Amino acid sequence: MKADPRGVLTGVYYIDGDVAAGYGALAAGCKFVAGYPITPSTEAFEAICHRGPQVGAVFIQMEDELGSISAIIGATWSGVKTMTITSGPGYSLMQECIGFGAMLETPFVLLNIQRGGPSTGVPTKTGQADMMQSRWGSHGDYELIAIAPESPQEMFDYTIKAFNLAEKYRCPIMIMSDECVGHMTEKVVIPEADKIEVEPRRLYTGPAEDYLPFKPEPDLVPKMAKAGDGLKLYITGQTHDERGYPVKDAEYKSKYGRRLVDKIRLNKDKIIELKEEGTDNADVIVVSYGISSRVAIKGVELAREKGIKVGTLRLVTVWPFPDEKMSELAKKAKAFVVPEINYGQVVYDVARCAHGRANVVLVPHGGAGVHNPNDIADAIEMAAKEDKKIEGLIEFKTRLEKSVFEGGFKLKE
Amino acid sequence: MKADKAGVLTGSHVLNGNQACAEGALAAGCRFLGLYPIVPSIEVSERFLARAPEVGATFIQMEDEISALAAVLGASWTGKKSMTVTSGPGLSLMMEHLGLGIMLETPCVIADIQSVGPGLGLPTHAAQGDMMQARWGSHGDYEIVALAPSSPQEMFDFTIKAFNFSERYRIPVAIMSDAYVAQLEETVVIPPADQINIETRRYYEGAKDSYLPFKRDKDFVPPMVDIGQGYRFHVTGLTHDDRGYPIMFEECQEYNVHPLMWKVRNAVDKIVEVQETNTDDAEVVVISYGATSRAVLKAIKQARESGIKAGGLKLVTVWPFPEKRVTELAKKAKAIVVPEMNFGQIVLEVERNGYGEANIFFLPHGDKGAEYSEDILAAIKRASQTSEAKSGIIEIS
Amino acid sequence: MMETPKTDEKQEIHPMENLLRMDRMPHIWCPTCGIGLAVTAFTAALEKANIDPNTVSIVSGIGCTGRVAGYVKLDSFHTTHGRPIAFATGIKVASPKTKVVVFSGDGDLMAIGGNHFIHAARRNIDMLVVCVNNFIYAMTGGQVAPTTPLAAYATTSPYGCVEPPFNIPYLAESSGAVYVARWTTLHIRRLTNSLTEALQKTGFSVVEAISPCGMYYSRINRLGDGLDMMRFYHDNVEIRHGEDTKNLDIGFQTKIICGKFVDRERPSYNERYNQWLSEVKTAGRHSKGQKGSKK
Amino acid sequence: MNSIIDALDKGIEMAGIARKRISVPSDIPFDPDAVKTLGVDYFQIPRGRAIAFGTGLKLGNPDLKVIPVAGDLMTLGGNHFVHGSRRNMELLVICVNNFVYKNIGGKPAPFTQAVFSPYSTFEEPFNFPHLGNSCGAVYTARWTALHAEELAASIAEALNKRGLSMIEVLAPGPNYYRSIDGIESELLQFYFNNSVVKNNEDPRNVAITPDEKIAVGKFTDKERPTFIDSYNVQHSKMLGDKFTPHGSPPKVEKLGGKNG
Repeated sequence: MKADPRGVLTGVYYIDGDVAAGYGALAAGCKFVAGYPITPSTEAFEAICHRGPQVGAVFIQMEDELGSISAIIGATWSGVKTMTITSGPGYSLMQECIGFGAMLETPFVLLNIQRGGPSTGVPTKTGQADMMQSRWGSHGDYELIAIAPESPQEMFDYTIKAFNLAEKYRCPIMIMSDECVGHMTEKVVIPEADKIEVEPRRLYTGPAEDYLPFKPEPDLVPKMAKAGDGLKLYITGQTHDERGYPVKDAEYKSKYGRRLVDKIRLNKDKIIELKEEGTDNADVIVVSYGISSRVAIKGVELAREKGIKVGTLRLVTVWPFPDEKMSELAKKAKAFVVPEINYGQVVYDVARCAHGRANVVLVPHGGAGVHNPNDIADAIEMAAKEDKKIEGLIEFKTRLEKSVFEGGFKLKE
Repeated sequence: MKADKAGVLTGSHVLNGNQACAEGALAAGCRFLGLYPIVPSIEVSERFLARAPEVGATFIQMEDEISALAAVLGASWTGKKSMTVTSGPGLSLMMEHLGLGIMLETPCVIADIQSVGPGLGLPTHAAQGDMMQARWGSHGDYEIVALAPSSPQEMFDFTIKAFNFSERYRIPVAIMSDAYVAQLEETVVIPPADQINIETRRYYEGAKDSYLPFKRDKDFVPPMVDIGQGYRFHVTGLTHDDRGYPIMFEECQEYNVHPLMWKVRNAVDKIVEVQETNTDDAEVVVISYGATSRAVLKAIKQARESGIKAGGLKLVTVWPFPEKRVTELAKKAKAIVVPEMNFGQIVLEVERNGYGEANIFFLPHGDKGAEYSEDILAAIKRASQTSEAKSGIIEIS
Repeated sequence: MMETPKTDEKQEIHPMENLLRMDRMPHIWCPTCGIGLAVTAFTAALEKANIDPNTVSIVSGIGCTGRVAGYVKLDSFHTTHGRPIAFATGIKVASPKTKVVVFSGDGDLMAIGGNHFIHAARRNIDMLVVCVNNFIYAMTGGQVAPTTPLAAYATTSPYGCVEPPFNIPYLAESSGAVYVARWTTLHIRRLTNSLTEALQKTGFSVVEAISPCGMYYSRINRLGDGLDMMRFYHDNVEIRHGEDTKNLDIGFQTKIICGKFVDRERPSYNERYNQWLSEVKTAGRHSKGQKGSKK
Repeated sequence: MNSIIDALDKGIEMAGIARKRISVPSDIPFDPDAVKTLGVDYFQIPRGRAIAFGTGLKLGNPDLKVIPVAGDLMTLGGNHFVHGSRRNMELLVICVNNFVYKNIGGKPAPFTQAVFSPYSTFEEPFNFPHLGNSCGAVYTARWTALHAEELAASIAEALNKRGLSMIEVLAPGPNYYRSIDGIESELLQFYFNNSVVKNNEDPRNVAITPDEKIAVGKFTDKERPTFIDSYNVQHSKMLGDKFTPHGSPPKVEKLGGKNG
């Protein structure tokens, strides 16, 4: 299906990533946005407050993030496409309802503009430390999809993609962006509406009596319904059967709860999007995502100048994780270098899939800034020189760490 | 230091896991409980409340889990050891304040009685689906200590351990129990107070005007003070310097947050604890924790009887993960079996630390909850019979 | 009570130096902001009420006013968004002798923290809540707040606010607060007096301090700078002590009623708790819990 | 089927609203059969989020009539309640009050040894009608679960109000947040016997105190623009033709059968 031209602001713009995501949502047909102001994501919500009423989308600023996410799940069940926008602390508050959304197989998009953490941390500066949280943050077993854009243009494009994936797999989609991308102003091209593919909701159309809200189609995704159609929906966040009725026995957990994870795991190949360059004969492969992948470009260049064979693998979708691809690469390459703006998160999954065949080097960064490309280049060089197999993560000591802890560094008053 | 007699109910009692947890907390010197009732953790609060008047402990039932943990953090700064107790949905709500606890380096204990999730799940059925959440559920980087008891006795013992870790490293510590252990009634032996070792809070003892709330010692743990002593300190959830004043640039972020990792990562050898059964000559090692390790013991015994060299590794501390020991075992054994009451969480850590040295079999949540020793036995048999090396996790349906 | 700081005679000393963290000055607040005035009133009240500052804990949330804890030289906690009351509840219940003050903004206390506000009022936790109301989320750049008057502009209400604002005194009274007053930061002496009274009161006391926000609220709504707002307060504030709280709605640039509205007695949480404690101790109810019984 | 669901059934019938237009988000588990009989769409949502979830339902599809049934004494959801009232979101909130009061009308209640009383017994609960009224709810009422007729009539009346209506239903039970099936009938009967109808009483005076009988009845009935009204008016004013008002104007429906 093509996008509704009403929501598509065709043209060439010079806007920041937050605004681009807001425009992307409206282009994808999002009709309801509930948000709560939190730096650095507020611009995206503001863009929707400004444009939304002109294109038939409703917005509401709820009393807190718990309210925002509950409201968008409610609105999704009333039949519209929805999104909420937040950052670290708000994301933590939303965790209960993310699991709830996954349990109800509710399609919605959550835009998380990551900032420095933990706790209040550094609200105005960047971080990538919510990546594992997006995978594991809610209690119980569930799987969802997380996308990490690296530019304002991608913020626009991948927001649309996120809406499409949400509808396709009936699950919450996380756009795990960060402050750098969110506040980065670049050229964004918004195409004509008929060039934008939009996934319509998989609505049930059969007779009302026969509707089973959780009866899977062959791809394990059930058809969706909406309130007000006389289907007498019984939807519960408890473990439920195909009718949606709560079940009391543990056996149903394996019977019905299982599908929640399987519908993503078994459709993995269709979901995963990677950008790979020069990995075929590389000694060292730089695995990165989001803003770190842009910073890594320079680091890779520097390393290549030194004659090191470096390949890059960019995780556009971070979750589900490309296990098989990573294992395959581990057989070919000597080492993986993983720069991320945290003290080790996605790198654990890289190490897991390496199965001891390749060394794994983490280039950490605590947040509030991005990597120094020289650190990445040095890490690549170090990894290329190392011929032994080393167990455990190798944590690269960055220039920042050395200057803070070893260089007699004094914090300014 | 030894435990305060007032909280120790010395003797042998028949208690369920929840009640044992409350007794453990009181014995450890916990004097404040911030709670919000949620099945299946209610008996912890009930027991604590019933015993509070005679022990001299306080409690408050807050309006939700968010405020329950917030109150616990506040209470901890008054000098009282504090805890809260919850289950999955509540733990999800607590995630923001877990981060605050990390950032303010506030000792406290969170007991999570896991039930089936996600969403509302099956509130009365046991599961182990929050294991990764404890480690990764709050935004930003942090390290946590999480203990997984498998019996009421361990609920008692590990709760004391949890308080000791939290005081030692100034971090929130999670007790990751489950509905099965929580409801299980067994004999719990509570030793006399003078046989219980208690870690006291590490107080600052210098001059009042030179107190820096986040000045770290060699272990990266800053000494603490209580409120109302005239220190008039400031602490903030923002990235801060030694004085506790917010400074928001990248050097300070590094200065503030990296040591939060180090204080746990560097102490891994002191924190990590495992219990091993027949691992010396084992060809198949079963790695488990919490309620599942009960069924594992039974299965190992049966496997040995049928001639399979099976052994077990029980994780007392799930976080930090006993990486070295798992790698050693992977090198020795032919296969590792990981039964969990979820759809694959800790098995990922086992896979990471196995380095492809052994086949890894994963036995997910079954129909029988925690009592599935037969399935484990079958998995052990299959693992011992698979001779070719396979990469990745082999899931047993 | 308080030590006089030893200083060089030539050096000028801030009169509140022993209650402020001078090493953190200058503060982050914009010129013409009223939060500083509220802090001055609070520190003056603390001296006036004759309370030992060592026994006072101050808890703030997130936002411009949330930074107050960082500038006041008391045991001070800067916590998470919306949760200072919950954090302070923990302090008060665990350490009843501590005087607890929550100093935060309208967005923090009334929006995300609304639940803790009403519940703490219901429980009548003994604390003073100072709510600086500037009608907007200023720290994040001017978003609509639950106190933003109808039709006022904010960045997330670019076409005018569509939600009626909270009447904070009415909400506080209906949920059980024992002391409720409202002043603007122009009424610095009256505000100080109210804060002094509230500090001496046992129970949940709320003082709303309406403050100009020159950077966002006034700018977005073209109301001039802070001084213009002060003039507006001067011309449009009506002082009516004891006014029925339901008449205290604030519209966009309409009359603001200030004064002390509620001053009553209710048993505080700690009093009720202690009463319960003595009851169960005499009744021996606690022995019941020692059985390993299931429900 | 318990009395609250019964009253809902009757109330919807009396209000004459097509059942398919009604959605009931609740943190209290309803029996599937009861929902089938009611003929509405039902959502069991996380504790405390009924009103926030309902807000989304209503804004997503303004034609829906949303009845959040909030259990748990609105502890977790208190914030959504006060903000929903302030916004005047078009919802009918049924607040199930399962507090176990020690004394009513000067007499001790028969069931005070709650296994785990919702609030530790020394706490006081809210005066919900007053709280709702102070935040701007357009309709507040209180009944015990045994006031079947009155409760149903209140529901019917409130369903035709525009704005946030709140009906507090006293339904004490020892089962804290589990099910509204666990109503302790002896205690409920005691509440019923010790209640007195005080329609149009100032909500300020209807707090449940140990010494007085429980005031029940309708306390608030006023008109205020709803959130959607204000949203449409304000945006039409500012944007003119560029803005399409959200939702259709209210229409009166004919009395419908169970399945609309």
